Amino acid sequence: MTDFLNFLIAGLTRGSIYALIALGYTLVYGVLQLINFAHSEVFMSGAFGSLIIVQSVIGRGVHHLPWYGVTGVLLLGLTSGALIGAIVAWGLERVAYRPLRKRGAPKLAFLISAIGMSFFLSQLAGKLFNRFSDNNFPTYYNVNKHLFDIRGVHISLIQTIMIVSAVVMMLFLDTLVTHTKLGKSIRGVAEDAQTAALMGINIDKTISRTFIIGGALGGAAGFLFGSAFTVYNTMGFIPGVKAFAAAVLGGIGNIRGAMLGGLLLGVVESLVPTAPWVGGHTWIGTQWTDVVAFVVLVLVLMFRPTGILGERLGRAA
Amino acid sequence: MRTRPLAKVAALGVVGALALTGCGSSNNSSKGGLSSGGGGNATSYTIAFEGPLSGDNAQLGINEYNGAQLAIAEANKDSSLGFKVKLSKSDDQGDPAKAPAAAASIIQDDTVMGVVGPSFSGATKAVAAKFGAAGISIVNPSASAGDIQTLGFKTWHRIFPNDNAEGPAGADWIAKHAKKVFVINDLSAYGAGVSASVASQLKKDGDTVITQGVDAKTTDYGPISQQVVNSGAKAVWYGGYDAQAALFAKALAAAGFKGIRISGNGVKSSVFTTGAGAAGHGWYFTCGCQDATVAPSAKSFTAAYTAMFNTPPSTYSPEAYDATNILIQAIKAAKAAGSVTRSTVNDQVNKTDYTGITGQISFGTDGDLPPGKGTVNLFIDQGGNIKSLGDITQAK
Amino acid sequence: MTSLSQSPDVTHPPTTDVVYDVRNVTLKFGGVTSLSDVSLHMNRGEILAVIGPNGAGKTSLFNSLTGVYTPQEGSILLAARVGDAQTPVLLDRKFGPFSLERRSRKTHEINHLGVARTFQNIRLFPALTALENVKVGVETRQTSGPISAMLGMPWQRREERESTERAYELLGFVGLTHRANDLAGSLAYGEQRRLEIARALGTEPGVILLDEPAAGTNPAEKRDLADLIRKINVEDNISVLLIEHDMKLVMSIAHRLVVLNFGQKIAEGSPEQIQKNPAVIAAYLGTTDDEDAAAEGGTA
Amino acid sequence: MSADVKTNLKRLLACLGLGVVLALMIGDQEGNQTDFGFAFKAAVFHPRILIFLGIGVLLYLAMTFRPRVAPYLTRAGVRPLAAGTASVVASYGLLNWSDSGNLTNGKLSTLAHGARDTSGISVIGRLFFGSAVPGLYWILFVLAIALAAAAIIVQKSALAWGAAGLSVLAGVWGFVAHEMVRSYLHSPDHSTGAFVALLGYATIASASVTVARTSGSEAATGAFLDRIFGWKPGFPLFVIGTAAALLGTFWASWFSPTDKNTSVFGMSDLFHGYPINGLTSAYLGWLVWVLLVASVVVAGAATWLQHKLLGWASVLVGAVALLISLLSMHNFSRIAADQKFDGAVQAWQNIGTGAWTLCAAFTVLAGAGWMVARKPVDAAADPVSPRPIGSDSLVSPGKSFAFTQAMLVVVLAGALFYPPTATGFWQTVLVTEIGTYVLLAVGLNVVVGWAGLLDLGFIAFYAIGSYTTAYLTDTLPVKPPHWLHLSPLMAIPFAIAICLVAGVALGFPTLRLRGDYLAIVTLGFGEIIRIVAINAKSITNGAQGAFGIPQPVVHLGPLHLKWGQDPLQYWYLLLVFIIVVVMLFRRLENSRLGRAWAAVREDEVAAQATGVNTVRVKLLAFAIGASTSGLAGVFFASQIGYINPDNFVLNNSILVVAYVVFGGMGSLSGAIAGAAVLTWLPEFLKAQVPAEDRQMWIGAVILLMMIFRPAGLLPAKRRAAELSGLDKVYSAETAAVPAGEGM
Repeated sequence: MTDFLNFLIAGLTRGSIYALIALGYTLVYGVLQLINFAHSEVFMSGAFGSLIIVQSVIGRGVHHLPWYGVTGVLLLGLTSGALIGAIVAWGLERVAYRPLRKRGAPKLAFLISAIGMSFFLSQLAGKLFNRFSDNNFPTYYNVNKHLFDIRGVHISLIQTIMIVSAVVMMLFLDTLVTHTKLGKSIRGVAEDAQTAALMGINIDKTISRTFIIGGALGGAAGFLFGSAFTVYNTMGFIPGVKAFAAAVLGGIGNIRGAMLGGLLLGVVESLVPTAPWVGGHTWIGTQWTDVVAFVVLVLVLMFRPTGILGERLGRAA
Repeated sequence: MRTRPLAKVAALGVVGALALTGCGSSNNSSKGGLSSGGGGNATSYTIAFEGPLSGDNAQLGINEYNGAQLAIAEANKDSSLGFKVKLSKSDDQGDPAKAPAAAASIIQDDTVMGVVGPSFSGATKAVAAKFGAAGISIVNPSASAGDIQTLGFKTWHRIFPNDNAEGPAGADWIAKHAKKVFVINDLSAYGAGVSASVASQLKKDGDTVITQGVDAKTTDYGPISQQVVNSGAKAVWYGGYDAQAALFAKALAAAGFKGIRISGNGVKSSVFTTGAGAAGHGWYFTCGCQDATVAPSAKSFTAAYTAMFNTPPSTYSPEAYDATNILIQAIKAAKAAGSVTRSTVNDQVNKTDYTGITGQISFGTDGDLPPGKGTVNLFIDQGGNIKSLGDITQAK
Repeated sequence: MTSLSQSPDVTHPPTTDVVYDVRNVTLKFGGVTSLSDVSLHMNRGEILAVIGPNGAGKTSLFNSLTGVYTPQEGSILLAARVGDAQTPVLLDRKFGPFSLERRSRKTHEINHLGVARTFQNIRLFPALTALENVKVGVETRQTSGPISAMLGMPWQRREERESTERAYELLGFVGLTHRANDLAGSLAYGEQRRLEIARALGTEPGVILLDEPAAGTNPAEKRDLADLIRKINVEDNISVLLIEHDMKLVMSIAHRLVVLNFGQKIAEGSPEQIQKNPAVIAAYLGTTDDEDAAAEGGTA
Repeated sequence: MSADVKTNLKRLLACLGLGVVLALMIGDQEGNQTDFGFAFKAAVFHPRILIFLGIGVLLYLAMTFRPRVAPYLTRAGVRPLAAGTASVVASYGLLNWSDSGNLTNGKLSTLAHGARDTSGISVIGRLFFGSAVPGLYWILFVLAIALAAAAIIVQKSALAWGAAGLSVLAGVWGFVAHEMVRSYLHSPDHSTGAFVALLGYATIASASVTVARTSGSEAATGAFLDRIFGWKPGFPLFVIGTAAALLGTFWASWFSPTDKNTSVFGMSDLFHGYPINGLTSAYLGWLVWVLLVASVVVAGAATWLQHKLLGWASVLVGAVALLISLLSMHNFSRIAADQKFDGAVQAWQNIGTGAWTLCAAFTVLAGAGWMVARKPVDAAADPVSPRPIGSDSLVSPGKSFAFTQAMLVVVLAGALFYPPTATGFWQTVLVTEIGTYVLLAVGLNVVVGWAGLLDLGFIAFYAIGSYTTAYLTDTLPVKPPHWLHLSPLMAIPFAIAICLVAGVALGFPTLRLRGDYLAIVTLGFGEIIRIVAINAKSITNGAQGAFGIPQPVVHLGPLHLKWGQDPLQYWYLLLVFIIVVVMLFRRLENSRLGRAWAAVREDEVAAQATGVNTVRVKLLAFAIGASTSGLAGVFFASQIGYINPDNFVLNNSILVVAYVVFGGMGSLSGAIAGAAVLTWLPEFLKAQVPAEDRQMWIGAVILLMMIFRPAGLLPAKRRAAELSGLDKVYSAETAAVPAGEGM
């Protein structure tokens, strides 16, 4: 049981990152019915942006901050990551999506322009930043400090931070979409862009703002990811693919579905290959992690072709 | 009797063509002319580097290219050499499918006398036969697969102990300290290869071995670390490269693993020590190379490298430096023996007996270090510095 | 163990002159009932019109008849062409005595049984030419496979030629020969309607389902359309099931009418009978004759 | 008015932003570990940023004043002028002018720097390279285009004639100067710079002549081309072929570029006294001239008179001339190889550009005849015959059709006879990168372009094909039964069959999923295959891969072919594969299945209602696409001899999709062009930008392409009609999933 809980927590940590990124995919899919392939680069930009901003504000030499310092770093990191992510996502929409929308390009053209943008951004970041061999957040605080340690079940500081901030941001987004005017227009565009336009909703603005919101979440996720692990120019690719899978798993276009899909995928990746309940590290083996993840995805889609919670932004659950 | 124009011209040969260019510029002023590169007495030869200079593994290629650049720069400062050396680079992205094109661009350049690289075993297997057909000597600084020497490549050489030598040595050492070992590899050709030889030797030594793989693109090593802790293993071996190992080290520390942590040559670098920070302290590394803090030549190498590239030498930089120097020495020897062609250079490389910063190097008939040559040393990350513990068979 | 039963769940007496025999069909979407206990039959050779106000379930009925939707209850039997045995549209996967799951025959299977249809909002293949649109229909009855196509086998060439000839015939039949090589998307609205009918005819149907064929056409085009429907019915001996809002058109060509309201059948009979039926007048004729039927059907 | 100011301000800011991005993109690898922000400082605070901001401002001005310039832009001559300018700039700035290993790079600036002081080169050449006026060639170029532009603006024919003269002068001078360097350096030279510059200048000259002859009228380049190619079908090919033939015989070298640049005139002397056979001896002596004159005359007569029989005669003469040429070339090059002449070890080596150019010319001349011979009777007389609406020929088979045919012939001649004149590097790239991916893109085009299914795991079938080959050639740990020991080419049917099965196996459970769901599932499938290849060590040898896959051999009666290390051999094998696949697929596209694919892609519900079995049709698309990929896999495995799971990463799957869309979805020529351009580009960029930056530039190119030409490089005519993409309203039938559909 202890093992099980420990793996579960590890899975939830991983899953909350997936969920945060998946939200960006889902939001954009909701309004445009397109996979935003460059979203992983928004995530990466958030990580680099927050790394540079936090370091230049706080400096590299500082270690072991007191609790209020930690809070400060967190807030600064999250906001700067979100800010950079939002800016990049906004630019992305302006450059890689809007011109195509205006030309009525086929759906795949969007995918490819996003892929082009993704190559471009990740390699530009590589050119500009990847020579920082030390692309890690300085140890402002011991991220791995065990916050709780109950009979062998332990939750570290960074796990707490990741799960809590992910949940908070998801709740925030859910409220935003269901209860605000902006949320209403997003849902309106998602349901039927033409009707929404007739109702006086500015489609361009709504799409732009959707990107900004998704970008902010992705950027914040970038900071969390970067401070937990590391920062590099292609860091977005794998989490991006997984988050895309998570969004589909939960029902793409569905906000709660993205949250559910992300967490579920993280937990599956952590639990199934390691299988703590059979006490065996040799059950499936971690080398099959990705296979397990994709097989679960295929199985779910075979029985629920539109994901666990179904499609449609705003029609959650 | 009529002359036979074809035979006449044929007699000129390739060397003649080179000489023609040389002649053309001999009456030129010093300010330029087409053949200034090769004009006058200062003949110039090219050594080519093939490795990943872009893509996911570019850092490794850049480490090696820098090492080679340093060797070239030092050689060109040495006026006693009697010729100049140029370094050309060819990017194969570490991808066997892209290697043939990279190799072709090297082969078609007549001035290339030897190749440093390819960095990866896969790329090496894809192109070594091509280089062999062209007669160009290959000196391999980092392709460590244990089977390359058996594949019959004519001009291939390797300057460090391969996975089959390094792995078992590490395994024997681990077996002295732990009876249950967790062996993790990164599913790359290198990581999987060296881990497999570690695991099989451990089993021979009577240890319980748990093998798992974690894709090299993973960043979250939480679950696998948890698994290591849960398994009750007393030691963990990681087969893979430095950046991932640093992430793993951090996750392992977070999960509270207290046993022995050890890895191979791919991890022994500043990328690991800075990336892992405190979590990396106490990690062991096996490496078929000398201790850079003891050998004086290695010390000056580190200093020169840092000065030139503004970053300390990293994984495989010293090996590339040595490989380049071996080729330069071979060209020198070939020149002394009469003619510098691809085949004479290769002959000289075969005869190499060279003491470099990674050790004393000579080649067996299969191109690998002769059996018994090349000691595997044990290193440790001591407070962020990599320190040698000496020959692994003697180490505690 | 699991088997697809070929027999209907409710046994019917064989009726040879009936094309569609629909019994007690109920179709629900989540909580919304789209069709409720609808029964109707369609005789061979007749023009049967289904009318009803918006949201009455007309298109849902069409979609149930063609296998797009699977009604939860009831049965649908089909014998589209002359001499066909009655075939159930709805199948139940049975496990012993238990009915596990109900599914409809696939749309294309039903089409192969001799049912062709058009759509309320025209659904052509806009990037194919008019000719190719019809050929797609014609060719669903052909047999040559991809390999013979790649190798250009003689029988494949013959089939290709036949489909072209047949498609030209059909285009001539609906009066579109001159637009044969124009992209379907570039045709005028009325032309697109006719092309859709030609495409449907290409599949050699015994019954054709027309979903509001007159929507958005002008009076002259309506007249042509009425002629065309009659021609299909008489010359080709094809039964026609028609959804239409234009009462004048319906009354002038339909042999019989079925009236739906709120998913229920409220009346059935000849045009004269329907016009006099008080329930119909109350529910439908008195209210509206709205052309805009966008909300009808599936989204209800 | 304020809104206007706001738009302008926005535009200016965007342009300046673009300038900053350019500044970040161009330059050294920046960034330093200890000093954060170094990268930005180096890129942004350095004075050079002013240049990039200046570019931004220029762009802003261009956009703002576009309406005023626009009327001039439609004038006659503008487009060819732009095209010519672009090619000259590319030639001067990017292309190689020499392959000499003694130069740090072969670009014009480097060459000119050395050549202008080299006394061994005649003063005429040195002048061009700038011995008197540094950078003279740039000055000439700027003058020429300035004159041409002025002529277009003020419509003075004198200026136009001046521009034409100047560009002819600059082009020819450059060409001659390059020839001088080439003969001086005496090293193998495969550079294309001088030739491209000549072509560019020719285009500028023709633009100027057009200006001089017309007065300000609107130009419609497309119509103009149609008129030229439709006037007398095949005639332009005759002109091209004749020019190539003259170039090949009178200018280019025929033999042994290193040691003796022998033109065709010297060949007879060179081989005198050697055991060349009678045909070759006749060929080198006089036959070549006879063949040349005969094929030119017959083709000219056929195309001028549009005589069908003459057309067939021209095909025959061209083919015979080609055959004789190839036989003779083989003979004399084998003799030379026997003599170890210039390092040659086998036949076909050391043959110069001239002989190959002549071969290409014969092909083009035969093609001209073929166009005449196969000209449709008279389309107008037969109104009932359907016109094929293939990907490339929507419009009537008149003018554009002639253009397409002519292009086809030229491309074929180029594909056959250009590669032997290229460097070993480019030959290898052509085989390992371009050709292989062209085959993959053609296969994926079936799935993505025709059936409209997004497949992000296409590379999995490539892997399956490769591993099947490895298995059947006994290079995997798991051994095939003895009787199944095959040579690689024999593995093709097996690989195709297995990929068909795999395609169906992937498709069957997943095809009920729509677009993006299918995308992620196929992506997952691709990853699963790769991971299985890594982890199933006892079957696939894991990450170490399979080594020693033998090279293809063919033993067919008296025919014994064995492939070795030479990339050219593989190129011709691959070319056969590509041509066969393309021909089969072209038929398929216009067949019943091709139309069914289009129907499913356009409107699945309507297709079902029309009786199309959509599942079967989609499965066929998957299976056919997969088997093409499997074929590519067989080729790849036996060509490279070594495979490991690294070859089959997700990124490659994504790239193939990008190739197809970049080229133009649903268009065979588009898929080929897209794959060719995007696999050529990174290799070309090797010489232009730092290796690390290549992918960034490719990303930018893809992005720009999609922004400005979303339908792709050579869009399918069928697809072009769908450009209303997003506005398509999905009706209730697709959107709503009824309660009973949950399964």
